[in-house]
Amino acid sequence: MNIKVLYFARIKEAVNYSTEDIDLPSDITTVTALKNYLSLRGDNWANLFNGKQVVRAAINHALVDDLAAIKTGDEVAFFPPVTGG
Amino acid sequence: MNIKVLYFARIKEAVNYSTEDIDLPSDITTVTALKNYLSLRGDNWANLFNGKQVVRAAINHALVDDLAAIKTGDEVAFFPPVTGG
Amino acid sequence: MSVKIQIEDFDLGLELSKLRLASPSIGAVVSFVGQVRDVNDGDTINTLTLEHYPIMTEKALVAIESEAKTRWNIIDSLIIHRVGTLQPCDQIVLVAVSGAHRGEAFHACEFIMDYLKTSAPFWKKEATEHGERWVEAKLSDDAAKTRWLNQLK
Amino acid sequence: MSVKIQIEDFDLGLELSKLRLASPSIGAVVSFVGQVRDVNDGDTINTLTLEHYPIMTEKALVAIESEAKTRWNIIDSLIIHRVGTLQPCDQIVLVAVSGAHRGEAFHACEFIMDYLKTSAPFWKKEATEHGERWVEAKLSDDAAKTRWLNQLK
Repeated sequence: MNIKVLYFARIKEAVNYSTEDIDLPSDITTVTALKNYLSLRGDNWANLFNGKQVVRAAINHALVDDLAAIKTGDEVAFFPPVTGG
Repeated sequence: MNIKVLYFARIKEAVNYSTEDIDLPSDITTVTALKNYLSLRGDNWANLFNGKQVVRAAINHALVDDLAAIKTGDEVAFFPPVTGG
Repeated sequence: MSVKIQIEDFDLGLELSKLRLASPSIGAVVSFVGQVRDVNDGDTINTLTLEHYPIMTEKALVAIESEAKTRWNIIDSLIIHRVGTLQPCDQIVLVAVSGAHRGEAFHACEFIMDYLKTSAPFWKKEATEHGERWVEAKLSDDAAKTRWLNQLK
Repeated sequence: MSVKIQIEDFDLGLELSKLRLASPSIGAVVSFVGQVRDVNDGDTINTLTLEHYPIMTEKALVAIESEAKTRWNIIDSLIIHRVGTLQPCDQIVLVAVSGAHRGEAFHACEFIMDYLKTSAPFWKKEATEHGERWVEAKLSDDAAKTRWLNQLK
């Protein structure tokens, strides 16, 4: 299934992507599964997505936890804890 | 002893005084005693100072309770509960 | 810390800018502006007249600011309170507090307002459609002040 | 209720005046202004750059304002948050709340700031004398938010 993935702040810099379209294998259906899938791309990806750093996720502009389901057409975003204000 | 007495707001209007100098009998040495003394001046004074209305007092610009001592030269003020802001 | 009692209006933007730009270590400015409402207790308000007790007012407000600065880690504070006759939508009072961080500035600002309402010698008289009347002190204002007495910070 | 995310500065006095004068039933306006400090964690700050997640930012801030309006009896609210590169003493954020009375306006304004700090997708990067670094989220900000979860009002 096709999804769009966005990266922000520290994470954007680490993976050198701000946005990409991914055609996911059909068994990747949660945020956790997507994180594991991305962590296989190389060392910098593994460091971010192996669970040792806090990486927040949003689906379609709403904060979600890692158990959230991903469906085709979703916009998934990964970012560090927010620091506005 | 000589003191200065100031009246504010509702109380000023009721007694028709804003300020006066009073030469007090020597046995009037507390706010309570002064209130009792003033309440003998007539009906409008009695209504205010007989204890049935809340009348706050300050001595030399500091809020005090009715047990506070009055000494010669003091500036005593009477006013209703404050309503600024 | 400063206190101004004045008849004339104040420039809110200018006052807050001065407070904010006084130091680059300021990260937060919290302000309260009170203004005259057009209706009170169900009656249309034509004017609101503020009387005060000069000298005592200034002393009371300075004491409140000092207490706030003792309780919280704030950088500066400002109180401007108008007296005389005002109309609906006129500004009555400004309380502003600057600090490094927001939490202490919020608490100090609210504390100053709650104490001002119950300890500073101001009195309000309303001219309504039915005549003039003095504004009564509110029990809720005493309760707001009492909150601060019952907490360490 | 309104939300603005913008690169350009804002006119604090003008924004507060508009909010204040919108209705003669407004008796209180509480505001918070955040500005860039010149020192953070012991290092001199040259610039602060704010990144955000467009669309999600607006949605998050609108949701926070709606929640505040549900919890407290307020009249209106305004959030302006800047993005891009700022200098010390630049304004970063304005949160302002109007209401009939002060207590609810104070609480709603502090609530919005606490939620903004922990729920709106902004990130800060500091350029210091020792190079660039991302600002870390603070546990104290999470604690400030959690307070509101544990109280009815």
